[in-house]
Amino acid sequence: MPDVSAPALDDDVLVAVRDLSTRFFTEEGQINAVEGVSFEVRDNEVVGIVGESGSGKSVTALSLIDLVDSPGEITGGEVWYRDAELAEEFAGSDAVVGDHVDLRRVPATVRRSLRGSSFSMIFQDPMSSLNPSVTVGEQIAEAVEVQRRAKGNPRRTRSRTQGYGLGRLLVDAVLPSRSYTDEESHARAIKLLEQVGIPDPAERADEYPHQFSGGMLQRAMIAQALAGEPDVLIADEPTTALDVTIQAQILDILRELQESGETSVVMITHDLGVIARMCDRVGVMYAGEIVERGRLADVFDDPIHPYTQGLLGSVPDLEAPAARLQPIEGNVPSLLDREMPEGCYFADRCPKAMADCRQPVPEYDGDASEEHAVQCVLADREYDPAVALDDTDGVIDDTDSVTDDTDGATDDGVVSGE
Amino acid sequence: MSQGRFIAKRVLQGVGVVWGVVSIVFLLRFITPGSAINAVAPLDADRETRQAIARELGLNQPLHVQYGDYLVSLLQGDMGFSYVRGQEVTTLVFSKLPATVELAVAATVVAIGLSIPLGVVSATRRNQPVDWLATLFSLAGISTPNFWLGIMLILVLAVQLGIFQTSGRAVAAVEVAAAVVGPASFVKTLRLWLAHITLPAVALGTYFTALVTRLTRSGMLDELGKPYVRAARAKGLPEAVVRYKHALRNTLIPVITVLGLQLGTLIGGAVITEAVFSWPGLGTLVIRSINLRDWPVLQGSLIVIGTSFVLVNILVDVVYSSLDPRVVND
Amino acid sequence: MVSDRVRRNLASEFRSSVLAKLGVVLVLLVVFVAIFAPFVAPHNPTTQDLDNAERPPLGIVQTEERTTSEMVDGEVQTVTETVTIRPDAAHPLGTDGLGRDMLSRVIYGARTSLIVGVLGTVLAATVGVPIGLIAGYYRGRIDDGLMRFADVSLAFPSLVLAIALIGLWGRASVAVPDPFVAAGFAQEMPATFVLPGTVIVVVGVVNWVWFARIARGEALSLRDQEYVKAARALGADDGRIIAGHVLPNAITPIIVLGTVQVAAIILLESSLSFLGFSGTTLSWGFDISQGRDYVSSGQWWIAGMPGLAIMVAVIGINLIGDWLRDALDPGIQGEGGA
Amino acid sequence: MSDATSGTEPLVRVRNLEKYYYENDTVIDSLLRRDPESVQAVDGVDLDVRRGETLGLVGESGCGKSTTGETVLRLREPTGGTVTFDGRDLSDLSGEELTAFRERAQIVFQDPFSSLDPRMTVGDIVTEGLRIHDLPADPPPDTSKAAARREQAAELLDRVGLSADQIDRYPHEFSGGQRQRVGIARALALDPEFVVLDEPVSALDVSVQAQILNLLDDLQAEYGLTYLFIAHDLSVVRHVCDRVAVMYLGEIVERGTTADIFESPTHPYTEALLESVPRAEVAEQGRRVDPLAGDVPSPRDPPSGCRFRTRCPEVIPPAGVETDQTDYRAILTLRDRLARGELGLDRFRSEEGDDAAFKRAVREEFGLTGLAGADADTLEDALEILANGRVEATVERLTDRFGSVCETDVPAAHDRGDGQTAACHLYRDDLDESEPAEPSVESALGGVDPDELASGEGS
Repeated sequence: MPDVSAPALDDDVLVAVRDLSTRFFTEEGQINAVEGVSFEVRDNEVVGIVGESGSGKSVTALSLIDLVDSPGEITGGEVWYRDAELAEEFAGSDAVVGDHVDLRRVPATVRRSLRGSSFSMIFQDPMSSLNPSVTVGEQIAEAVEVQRRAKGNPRRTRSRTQGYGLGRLLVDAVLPSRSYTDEESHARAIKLLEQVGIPDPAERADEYPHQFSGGMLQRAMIAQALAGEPDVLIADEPTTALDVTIQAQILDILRELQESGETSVVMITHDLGVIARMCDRVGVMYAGEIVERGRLADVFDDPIHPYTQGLLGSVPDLEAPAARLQPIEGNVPSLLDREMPEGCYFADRCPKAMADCRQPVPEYDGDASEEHAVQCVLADREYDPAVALDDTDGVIDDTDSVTDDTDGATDDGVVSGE
Repeated sequence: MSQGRFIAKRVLQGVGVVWGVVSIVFLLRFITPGSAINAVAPLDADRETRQAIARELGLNQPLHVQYGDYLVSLLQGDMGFSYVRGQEVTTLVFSKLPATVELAVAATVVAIGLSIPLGVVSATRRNQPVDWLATLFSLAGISTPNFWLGIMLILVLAVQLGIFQTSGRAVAAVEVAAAVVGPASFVKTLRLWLAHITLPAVALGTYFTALVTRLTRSGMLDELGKPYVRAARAKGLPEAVVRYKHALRNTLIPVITVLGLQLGTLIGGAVITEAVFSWPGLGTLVIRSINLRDWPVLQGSLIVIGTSFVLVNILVDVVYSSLDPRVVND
Repeated sequence: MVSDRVRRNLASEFRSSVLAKLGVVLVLLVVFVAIFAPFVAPHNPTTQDLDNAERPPLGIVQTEERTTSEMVDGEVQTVTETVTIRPDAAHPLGTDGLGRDMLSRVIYGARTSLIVGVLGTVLAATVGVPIGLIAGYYRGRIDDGLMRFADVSLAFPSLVLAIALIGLWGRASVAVPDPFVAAGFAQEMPATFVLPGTVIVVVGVVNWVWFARIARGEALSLRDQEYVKAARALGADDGRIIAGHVLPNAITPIIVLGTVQVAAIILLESSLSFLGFSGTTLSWGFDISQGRDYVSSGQWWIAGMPGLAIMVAVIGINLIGDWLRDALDPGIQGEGGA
Repeated sequence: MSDATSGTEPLVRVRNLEKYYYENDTVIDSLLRRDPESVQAVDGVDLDVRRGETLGLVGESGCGKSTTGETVLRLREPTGGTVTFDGRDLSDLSGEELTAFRERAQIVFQDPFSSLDPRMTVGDIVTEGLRIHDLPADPPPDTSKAAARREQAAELLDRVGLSADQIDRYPHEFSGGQRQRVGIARALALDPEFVVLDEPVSALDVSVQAQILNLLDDLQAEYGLTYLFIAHDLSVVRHVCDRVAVMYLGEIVERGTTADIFESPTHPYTEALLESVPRAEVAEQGRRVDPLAGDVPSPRDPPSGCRFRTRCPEVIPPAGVETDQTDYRAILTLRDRLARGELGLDRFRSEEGDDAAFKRAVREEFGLTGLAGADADTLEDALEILANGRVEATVERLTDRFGSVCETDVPAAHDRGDGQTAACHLYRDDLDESEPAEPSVESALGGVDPDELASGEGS
């Protein structure tokens, strides 16, 4: 577990996550979806989090924007966010260091008020992330409207529902009316649609999500996320459900966004190619932990952790197809607390597992650069076959319980390709 | 397809269903033991008189001819004569229809008005007292036979407390509306109308209130778990807008559909509620026509009930298509 | 056939919901009472005891002005006296207008309702499920035709259609020998049990549509599942696919609908017998209609008790339905109705 | 990847395969005078799969590759064309013969969660084929058929990397990768020669994907299987396939050996596909990619001529048109959207409403400010006609000047050497002087200028 010293946060660090843990308390027991995760997001940078199904990458994203629903709960860690106004508001309390505020120690209403204005999020399947019976333009106008209403008084959520009583709400529930949003936010919504490259934005704004193609709808989602001019845009598998040529369009928009200088992007995906094209720094997640992180070159060119090596070895190379792939044997372990092994969770599948992999493994510094860090003993000493772990035979053992459908961990098991 | 075309399609289907209803009613007559003749002919009538009556009623012609005549007369609005009272079936049935419609509408308004807010509140305040109360009430509501509830209401409210009338229908809703002119008479007629319709409406409406409460509650819980709700919260929308403007709107779609389906249960319930409160509607007419084997009246009532069911279902489709855009602009 | 995942879901849902436990208790009670009626009922439900009529249930004392008039030497003298009628331990739920024991009648009423409910549901399912499966599996014109026919049947409210059919076909009923009495037990109980044949058939006929709709919905979605295509690739013909793959996976929602239907048919049967359309007098609805006249004179229990019995049974079955739906989550909402 | 035995008769020969779906053709629709719309999912596909070879069928979603795979096995009835398996035309087969064919050709599906019947144990799933065909015909002396099948199931499970004692477990007790192994075992049970793999690894994580790909490779070598491998992930296709066919909107646009297709692609769509794929290597960081513009058009009314023309970066301008590719495609996009009636003209009509402002607004919207010479004059006239509302006339004016061969004739499959063919007019030798214009580098906004974007209908 990375040592939690007083956070040395330099100015260009926008968000610093320290030792974040999120757990799900289900009937089958406690599931450690995210455990002791730390990473930083600097100004207009793209930070990548890569991992397979069940690694906890989506839960990390949801924890960042405080959207973990029950039975999940953020049980520990700090989320430092640089916001001069906020720091001044909570000056003097232990939640503030310089301009950075630990969001975990401020009231929940304050965290909620940051949604849309400081943090915003786009999801893997845009079709299910938009309300099917409300027009796309109206939903984007809502995002603009809530920020406009909050401008007056950011902390009090009451301001967001001024002049929008229960009566008007119920009418809205039945008739397609625009009483929550006003003309101005609709004009801005159309502007946003144009900015993300949707043709005929005025006409398309009056259409419904099911009349958009996958690529167009993801652009609309990005437009909606930009409504509040957020500092950090969290993208959870944004292009996984899209075709390659459409994916390239969306990745370009995100790249444009980051180069425009106002927004940093947290890119969460299982696709190593997308990570390579988009990210400056990357963290590799396995079984709820970041097992290796650093600059892109550190992790891709001289990975130390056997899981990272296995991951890179499993990806077929488009330009130089190898005769045979080197897969990682076995299955991802269940994250059930009572079944989690001691020490490194990858030991059972690791070809270079040693006896002292059974004790808790601290995060060592990698040698590729000062940002390169690895949670593996191999960063500290060479592999010594004499002390190899005995039961790491290569046979795929079938006894452990299935990981894909661990209900609770919200990392959806199957990544749909088509 | 535009909304107009969707409704046109539903109307065409409705016409098909009405034609089906009419045909089945026509066929029912042929699977009844002891056909219409002995309902009309005096008991000791000999063969010739029975033959004469058969000829007069046109029963001896081949089936398809009878069917043809039956349809033609139907289109002219003539559904034959009541065996018992010799009265025009059409006028008889349509004179009784308003009472049943009034009762059904009153019950539905009570049901929807109460149950949707109750369902929403119990979904948003899950496992709190209001949720437990709503769940128990709605469970009892759908498990109570409405005629028994009617009798118990009569016992408690009418016999013991003497507030309401237990039978008959003093004044029609339309008269109440007409009486609006003079304030004094309006209050009196309104009170008279309420005194009569409240008990039957509550007895009939309880099952529906309970059913819609359960539907709204489970629908709301279902919608609140969907990804678009989480995405709405992620853009900073206040909880009230997320719940009512987004989640509730999508909850109403399946609720409306089921209401359309459960319409039959409502009309069935009205029939038996009328029997308990001797409410002069179509239901009482149906029961009397069966007991007296007055076949044309029963036939006319079934046709009117079936057709009104189809009309109301088309209305439900119109509401449905304005709520769910996917149905209309594909 | 029932995979252990289904058992596991049912068990975990059962443990966590008190309503599920209540449901199981109630239904077991009603089923037990229905089967072993001859042993459980204190008296023969049909024997009349006129001088013991209208006795209140335990704990309720009934005071009544009785006016008796008699000929005293040529003139008619009317004497009004207040008579108090005490409950009698032999009749815990009191007696009806003809002095018959209410508790025994309620117990035997359970037998009628359950049999009509279950047989009616089974009949509706055997008619509706195959039609729905075929309509959903083959789609196109077959589906169109069958579903328009279903719409037509829906257009007739089941109660109205039922009373029309019963009115036309008559109230034939079948006297079924009571196995226990025939085997020599509880000789004082009625030897045969009257089964309302027409009602069961009619109730089944009017409710087939709900099963057809559910089966069609399932078949429509299951038909495109990849394991169905795989079976076709293995050479399986439509019959084997529908029976071997579509039906087993459609069973769960059909069973949940089944519980809803049993509850709905019990309500329907009691309505029919209340209106006098049932082939048997040993029925809750019939007792309620008998007790109706006594309500105005405050004797509520004659109509009250059978009504409570109906509620207990139907609440229990609905709770079981909820438990199955929550555990197996078949996603059907609000289908089925009286 | 075994080397394909070329020259012999291909195991599977598909000629001019078509599969159309008809929508809204119920009785009610015919009453409403709505002619059934046909969706041409597969429109004239030719394929050859040689014995022991792996033929890749690649394309984006909606291109009809899965429909092709299923229609080849007659899991769907083809609307036209022929499928010949080992010399026999499948459309002649019916009843017994068709069932017999099933033993020789099988399929493995994509989604681990819907390809196995949740109600059946793994053992029953694997042996269902044997039960249908009443195999093994002559079980060993003292064992019943059922026991023999159970034994065979155990062997198959072992062969695909699962342990035999899981035979009585249910699918939900297995991970995604393990379920795909059961699907493969089921396909092998009848000892087929030809297996259609419909996106077998797309739903799996990378590490599990590698395990399955290795398994498929071993099985092909051991049983001499012939694969039709359907996928959208190009790096997987490169690793697995001997030859590849690239599909776009129901048609095959290019085919050839894997090396030719990946190293020297000839069809503009294949080039764009290969360029868009993000490589899992450091060199990928910041690589400038100009993605294809617009969306895949809806198969309900595909573009005329070459279906790729609405997104193609190398549309062939007619003789005498000098504008560069960007402006040229902007003109075509303007013309297409006018022809489809998708362009709302009133937003170009400003308050003072004079035609000059209208024309300027249209030019800005489509980025057509930099034209010169005859092209500029034609555009000027066309906009003039448009200004006074005659849309058809504008479309005609633009078409007869700028109409491209790509929109008039359907491209034939031109042979590019040793079996590589590309359905593209660039390779027609009868087009004399039209040099394929150099594709210009798209603008920084990732080639997404609103003006040159053809808005396909929501697919």
